[in-house]
Amino acid sequence: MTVNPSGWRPSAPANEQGEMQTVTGNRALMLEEPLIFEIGSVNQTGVDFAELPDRAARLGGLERSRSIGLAGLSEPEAVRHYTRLSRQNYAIDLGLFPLGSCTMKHNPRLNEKVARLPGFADVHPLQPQETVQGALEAINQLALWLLNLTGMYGVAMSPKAGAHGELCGLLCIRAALEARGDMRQVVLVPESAHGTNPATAAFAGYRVESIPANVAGRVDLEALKARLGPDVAAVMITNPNTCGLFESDMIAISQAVHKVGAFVYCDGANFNAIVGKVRPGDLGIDAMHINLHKTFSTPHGGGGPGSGPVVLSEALAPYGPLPFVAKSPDGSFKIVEEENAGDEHPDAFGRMVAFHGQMGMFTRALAYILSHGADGLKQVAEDSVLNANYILRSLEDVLDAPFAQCGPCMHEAIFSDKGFAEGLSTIDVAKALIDEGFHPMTMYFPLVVHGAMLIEPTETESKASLDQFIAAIRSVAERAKAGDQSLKAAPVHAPRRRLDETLAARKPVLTYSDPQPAEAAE
Amino acid sequence: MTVNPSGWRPSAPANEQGEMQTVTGNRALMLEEPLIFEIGSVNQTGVDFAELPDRAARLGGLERSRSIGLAGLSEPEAVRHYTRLSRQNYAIDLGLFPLGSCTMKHNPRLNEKVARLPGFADVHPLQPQETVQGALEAINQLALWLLNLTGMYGVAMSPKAGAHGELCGLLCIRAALEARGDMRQVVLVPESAHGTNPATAAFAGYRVESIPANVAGRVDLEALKARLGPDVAAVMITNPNTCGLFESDMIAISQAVHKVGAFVYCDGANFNAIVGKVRPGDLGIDAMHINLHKTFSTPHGGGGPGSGPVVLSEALAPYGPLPFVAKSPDGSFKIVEEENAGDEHPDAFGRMVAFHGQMGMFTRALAYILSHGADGLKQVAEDSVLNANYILRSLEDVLDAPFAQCGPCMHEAIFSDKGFAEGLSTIDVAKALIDEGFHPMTMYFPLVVHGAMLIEPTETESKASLDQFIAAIRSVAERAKAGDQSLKAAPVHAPRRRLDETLAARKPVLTYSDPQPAEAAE
Amino acid sequence: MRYLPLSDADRSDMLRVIGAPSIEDLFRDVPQELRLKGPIDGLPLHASEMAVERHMTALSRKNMVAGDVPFFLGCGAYRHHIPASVDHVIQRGEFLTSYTPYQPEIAQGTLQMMFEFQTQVARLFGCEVANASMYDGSTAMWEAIVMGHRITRRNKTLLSSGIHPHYVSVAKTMAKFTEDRLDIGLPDLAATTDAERLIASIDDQTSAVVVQYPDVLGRITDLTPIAEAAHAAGALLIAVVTEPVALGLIRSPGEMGADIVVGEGQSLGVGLQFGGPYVGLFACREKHVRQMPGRLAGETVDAEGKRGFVLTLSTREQHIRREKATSNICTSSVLCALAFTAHLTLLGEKGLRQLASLNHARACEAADRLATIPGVRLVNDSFFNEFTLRLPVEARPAVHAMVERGVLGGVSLGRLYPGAEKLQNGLVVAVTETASDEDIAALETALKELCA
Amino acid sequence: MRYLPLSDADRSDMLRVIGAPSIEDLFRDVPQELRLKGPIDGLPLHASEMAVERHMTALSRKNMVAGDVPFFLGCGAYRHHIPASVDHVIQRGEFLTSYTPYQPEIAQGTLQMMFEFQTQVARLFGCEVANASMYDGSTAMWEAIVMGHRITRRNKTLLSSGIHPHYVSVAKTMAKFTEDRLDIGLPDLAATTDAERLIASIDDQTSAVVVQYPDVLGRITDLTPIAEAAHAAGALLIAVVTEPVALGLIRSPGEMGADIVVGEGQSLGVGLQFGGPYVGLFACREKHVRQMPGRLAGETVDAEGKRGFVLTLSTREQHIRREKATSNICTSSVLCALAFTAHLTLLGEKGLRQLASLNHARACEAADRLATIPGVRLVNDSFFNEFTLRLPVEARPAVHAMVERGVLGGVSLGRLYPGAEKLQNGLVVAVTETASDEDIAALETALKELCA
Ligand SMILES: Cc1ncc(COP(=O)(O)O)c(C=O)c1O
Ligand SMILES: Cc1ncc(COP(=O)(O)O)c(C=O)c1O
Repeated sequence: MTVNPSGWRPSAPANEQGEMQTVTGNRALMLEEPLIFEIGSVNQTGVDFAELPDRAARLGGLERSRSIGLAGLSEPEAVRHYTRLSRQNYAIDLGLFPLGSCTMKHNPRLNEKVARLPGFADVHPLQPQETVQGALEAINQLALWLLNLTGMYGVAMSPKAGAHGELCGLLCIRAALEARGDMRQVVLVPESAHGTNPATAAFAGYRVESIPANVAGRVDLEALKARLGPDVAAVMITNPNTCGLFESDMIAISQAVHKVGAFVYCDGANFNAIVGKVRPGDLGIDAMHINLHKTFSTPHGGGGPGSGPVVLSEALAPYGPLPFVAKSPDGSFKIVEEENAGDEHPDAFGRMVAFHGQMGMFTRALAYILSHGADGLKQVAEDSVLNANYILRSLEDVLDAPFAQCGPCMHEAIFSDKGFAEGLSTIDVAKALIDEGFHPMTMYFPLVVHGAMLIEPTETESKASLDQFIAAIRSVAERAKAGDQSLKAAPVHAPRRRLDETLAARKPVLTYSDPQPAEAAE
Repeated sequence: MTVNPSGWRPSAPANEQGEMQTVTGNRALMLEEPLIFEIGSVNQTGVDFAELPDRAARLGGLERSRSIGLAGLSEPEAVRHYTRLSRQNYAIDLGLFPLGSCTMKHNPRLNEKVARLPGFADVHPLQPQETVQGALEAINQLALWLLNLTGMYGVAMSPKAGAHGELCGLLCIRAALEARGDMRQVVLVPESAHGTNPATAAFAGYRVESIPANVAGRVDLEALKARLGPDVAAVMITNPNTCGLFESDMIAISQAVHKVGAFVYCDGANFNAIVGKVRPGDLGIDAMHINLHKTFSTPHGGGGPGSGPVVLSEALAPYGPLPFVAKSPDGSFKIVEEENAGDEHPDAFGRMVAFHGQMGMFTRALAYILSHGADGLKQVAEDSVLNANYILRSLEDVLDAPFAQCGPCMHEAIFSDKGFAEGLSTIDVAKALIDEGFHPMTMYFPLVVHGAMLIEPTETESKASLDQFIAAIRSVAERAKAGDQSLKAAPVHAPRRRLDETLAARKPVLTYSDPQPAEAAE
Repeated sequence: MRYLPLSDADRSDMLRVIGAPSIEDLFRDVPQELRLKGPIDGLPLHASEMAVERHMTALSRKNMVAGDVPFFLGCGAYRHHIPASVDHVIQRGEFLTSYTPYQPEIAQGTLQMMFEFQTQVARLFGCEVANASMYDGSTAMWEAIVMGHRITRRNKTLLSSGIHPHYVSVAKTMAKFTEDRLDIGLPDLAATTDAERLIASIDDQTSAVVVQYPDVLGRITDLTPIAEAAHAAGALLIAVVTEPVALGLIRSPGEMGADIVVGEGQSLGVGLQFGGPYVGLFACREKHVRQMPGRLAGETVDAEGKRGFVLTLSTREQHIRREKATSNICTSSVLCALAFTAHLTLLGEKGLRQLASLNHARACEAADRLATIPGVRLVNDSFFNEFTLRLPVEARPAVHAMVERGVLGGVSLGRLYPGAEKLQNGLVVAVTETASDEDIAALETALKELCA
Repeated sequence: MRYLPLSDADRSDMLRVIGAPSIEDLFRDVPQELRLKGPIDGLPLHASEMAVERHMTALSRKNMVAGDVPFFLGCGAYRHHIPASVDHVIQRGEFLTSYTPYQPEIAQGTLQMMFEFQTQVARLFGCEVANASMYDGSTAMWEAIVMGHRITRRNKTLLSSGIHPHYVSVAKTMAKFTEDRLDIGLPDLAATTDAERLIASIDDQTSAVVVQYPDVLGRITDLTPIAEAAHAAGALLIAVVTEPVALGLIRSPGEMGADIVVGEGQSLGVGLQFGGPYVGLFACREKHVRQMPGRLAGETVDAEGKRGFVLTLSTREQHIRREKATSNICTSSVLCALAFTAHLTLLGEKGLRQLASLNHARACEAADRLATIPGVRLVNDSFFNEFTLRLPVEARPAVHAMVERGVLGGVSLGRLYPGAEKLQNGLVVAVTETASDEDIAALETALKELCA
């Protein structure tokens, strides 16, 4: 008999809190669930197949001999397994998910439905182009709308996520520079940048140097100017930046960068705040990725899939990668890829991915844009900024808000842990919020604010929801300031208490090991 | 500001248990949710409409003037509202649901998918018949298979649930009797029968008399025979009966009933136990409803929709209701209803429902039958009986099993509260099971067993799942026998503690009342 | 078998615990000679999911899909756009695979939703209370009639000729057995309904007058005079609503004095589904609630004083009262009620009004255009989203001829009232927000050709 | 706007709390002259759900649906039947709308699922560890190559000519910038692969040899000799699997000595989706885990000692290590990994073997029948569910001509290798369990006509 080490115990120990324990380890609707390897078996299956006629295999003599060790479950067990697991997750569908920088907004169910239309979901990427005109038209329409929204010149649709888009942008820049024989080696990245920015620059073969922020939480223009020179290939700006502030010197920054022959890459993760309000193309930006899974609400799915189209300035567009969709004079759509790039797009830097990018995300984003329209997208930006400022102003008396004096924030509000009592930190506030029924905010990012708490409510939260969140965070913040050490025990109501991350990293257990025969016999 | 009286309180009282309270009333993933009337408003909407051209209304002068009072929610709020509510429910997808008589088995997701195919879901019931041949063929195919599985002569597909099927069966009987000028007035129903049996008999205009059970939990054949006479229209038997036992005298019962010119109605709610093992038609039954939402696994959905086709013997089939589907000589399918019944089915007792019955359940049941096939359905019966006997034998030493000595049970096992300590009853065991992560068994039904606990595991439970359930129930039963009064506090981990049903019935609050202006202003 | 978790090894282990030699032995109470030896005849063997899906898809493709063609059918089932989130909600396993909420501690989701549904239905119908759903509109109407008998202790019921003929047929069927007296007639192809006849027929034997609103031909009549006449004679007014969306625009039956209002909830959230499952709506006055059929969710508190909901007033119901219950209904249509309430919550009052206005506007547009076809006459003076045309030809063959032109052009009265000579040229046309301008034009063209 | 909960009244209340005169004022940091005054040009205004659904449906209907026709495309994307419960699981809001599980106390669902996925991938590939997903197979291959560089501190990589040309193209693109040296060739239309050439080319500069298994023409080669040769030279063997279902029947690359095994997981659970989103699989030896890219879930305990899972070894990742990270990947493809793991859990080892056998049997059947067409030659000696035919005519026009006959008959090598003369007559045909006998017959007929 396989026993779930995580839950089911045949006796009922009382826990520290003296809470009523159960023999199953379950707490009513909060159910413990073992691993598939503990409940399934290699002989169990949840899929039926028709009987097979016997015939000789032509497998080059490489038939498998050993068992793989893949546990199967019948369908009832499988549905229950994943349903139970799902119930151990927080999600937007459950409540406010104020993860700054991540833009966790409502995911319309219509978009899930359209992405599953057989005409999109059941189409092969290598089907002859005359059989996929609707798919190509959809990509083309989304591409054009992204261009309109950003005021840019070209767009590469294939990148698979934001970081992949960053890579695409930097490779365009590199290709443009190389085309003029200019082998620059440095990319400047603000201290406050998201980790993907420096990582991408390194991945693209650049040396990364940091540029400091000023007291107003923006890029220090003078410091930047001082560092700019002929070795700098690009500056990676995030705008609105990761402190939730608009880079008010953006035009000056772009001009300075262009002046030294470098390019401005903009991390567009925060496009949500300004979509429909201002066009990045008007800010002097040369390349910017758009996280369709943020601004255009394709679901995060626990960590992807995302989609990171990159809009490009006129200077960079010729270098954009293959493949892309183009409209032919006869109104039909075609794929420009290796074979016809020579005529149509000779300077492409290459290909980033097999096939055409995240079609399933394109259809969702397209439905999202159609649903909102130009007026709705503008409202998205306005409401997201309004919600963030409401939070900023409703909390600035209980939490330190380092940039609150500099004016309004954009779509997210940032606070520090200043004023918390000895021994208590941002993480304790965050974990206490879990008990209150909220996902914590982004913690300890960006690095430029001590014990940062970055709160992005998004525009899809109601005022009632914000008010409840504010009440909860005020209560927890007061406790943190008063030195209530019980915060360190939080969360107490979640499926798990705080987890030992050190143990996990010190002795990594990354896959399940079958019990040794001796154990199994117990 | 509207405050949720059920949950969110701006202060955090400690509860009796001294459990850590939150300001929101939430407990991490267990979230409190107000009523739509408390969070929504008549001006909020989650649906967009195109602008309307102005035009004069032709509403007969009956335009609405007053507000209706329907609160609306935006889509994000609505999705969250229902998601949160759903999380306060137990369900088969979460775990074992051992409700005896209710047959809570796994609901295959394939069946949900096929029921939603546009060719079934988006078809109007009054479409010309040449445009709904697939729908008619599906109904016909299901009807034929139900006939094969039951060995009966005809089937009425339109009844909307089990109780409606009972009504259909009794009306057939009544029509058959009236056709021979025989106005009998009594229907005999065993004590152990489900409440719908007597209620239906009364609804159909009959006087109900009860027949007793014998010590082996079956109908007392001699008592039945003694009561039978020319005033008896029908006997309603449940087989397997509500004690989970096969009526071993079934043939004798049928013969006795037929001998006095009465009919045998069989409540087929428990068909799950014998499907593919024995055909009700071979047991002398004249009419039997089949709960597609039990044996054929269409989902219960929190209390329907169900579907209750009724199979009929040769004697009753001519009286079955309209409409039904028939196959024409040319292979096409047609609806027999009022207009053509004269030729095809002149003795129909009438119509039970608008349109054709529960199409959405037919498609699911058809997919279920196709998936299992003749071999799988037999296995269904066998595994359901095996699982029930496993439970019976694994618990009979800790719980009183009144009929355990008489041999195996069928698909459900029954226990009594005999041996529980003073002050503790079946309900306390049931509520403690909630804390253990299980739905309680059927309680206090059937009435013939004191403090009855009727456990139907169904065939879609794994042995591991049964073992965990057995361990939990053993632990709880031991506590009940030992007089552990803390059981009376159970459940403690569920979204709610025990609810005051007396209060609810004494001062019924059946709809939400908007707060009076004075309250609202608070 | 993908749905059956037991392995053969499990089965032997379990038999050992049970102490039975074989599974067959567990069936020993079933007469040996009747037990089937192998898989039952006449059914295929088990099939893979792929095979089943293909079979069902092939069947489904033999039907003409409403959404694929210009579509104008109504008469008790209406095609509206259902927001995608509604289907998402009803597919939550915790709703889909749960049982009737007899264990309220772990069924608050269903119970609260029922309570919200009851409140919405009561408000929409202009009544004080509503139950948590019936099977459908037609059975709800019959239950209302017998509830009327219980209240008035009379058993004669007057049915308006504007009631959907299937509903009438159900009532007639049941009345045969319960010996209720029903008074029924055929509708006329005219703008005026039989309100006056009904009022004139009320007497001191009358338990209730039953009127559909809007009626099966789409006509809208003021119920106030009927209610007054009924009440004056100690009778009840029962109103039947088959298109609840109409109530976004027109007065509710409750406001006009109806004592019991029943209806079909299909048009919100549920979809066409070839006729079922649908959801019956049932509302009445608070003073009559103990005579009401069906489940009721009520508010209460738990042991800690927190608000919660339970099934209540169960002493009306079969599982408590058995043969003395107000109805035999048990399983009703809760998941469809969830779809209904979720759709209505998404709409809210604002959305419902907009939806209703849009329907009315589309219907007015279509009526005006179709009425210009030579020989075609609009029967209705008043209508919501459905009206009746008198064609210059028999409507039933015209409907079939329209199918050949790829148009589902309405319901012929010949289909609904076979044999009723005077109605054979009647065509009932429903026009909802889903009908585009092109759809209306296609109908116009088809009808023009057929009436030429 | 249905997705925006704030009312105008809310907006004014909130502005009052904020102390700002208008929403516009909150945008004061954005240069005034660049702020758009009204709704942006070039986009329509907001639309109802019904309108959007219609627009998208109309677009989707312009595509030929794989499931509607005889379908034989593969080459890196395979059409398998996906159990309905897989889609149900990935639509659970708690999976669909959750974020990367940085807060493990309320993300155990995703974390445990990742841990199970990692275990399945590792076992399937015959490796010790696997990560929690990459974007797709093509990017995973490049990440494996650069991981190889980090491990071996060499930067020359030999690519087999049997690798999917898109994958090669991605590697070539990236190598231009990283100055990695890649050695690449074109495949031959022959039964034997370039294994010998690869072995001969390994030298002490070689970081890794990369081989696809089965390869793009469907051929299956024993990797053992390549692994041995690579290891002897201090190089790694990287295997690429684009059809993981094959591993239900053939030996895993890990068993044959591959050090890193990457793959495309699309064929389990994910579906075709016109190329994305898919899910990259990535497995390797435990000793190399700290060089691995991507997220990893690991086991640990909570404060009460209960088992739980967390994201671990994050010091490899960009959010901790920034420019020193092993990769820049952040968002990967977790929901697709969920679909993959759910499908594989439903299959289990037994089901996977059966599925693989069925695929192989279907492919053998098709290969035998197609090879009898005059002029058509089967290139492969060995294959799993995909093989290459040499046609007597150019394959690319033949594919288009088959479309006119309603058959999606395979991928022409002309499409994949434009300009490569020697490959123009090659047609790659994939045959999965979804291909019926009638489908195969339709392909046979079409090809016969075109080759006549
Ligand atoms: C500011 C910022 N930049 C870049 C990224 C990376 O985007 P992705 O996760 O889609 O690769 C993120 C995502 O978290 C981000 O917040
Ligand atoms: C034995 C028995 N008979 C009849 C019924 C009534 O069936 P339904 O609820 O479908 O009306 C039930 C359902 O609970 C039952 O268990």
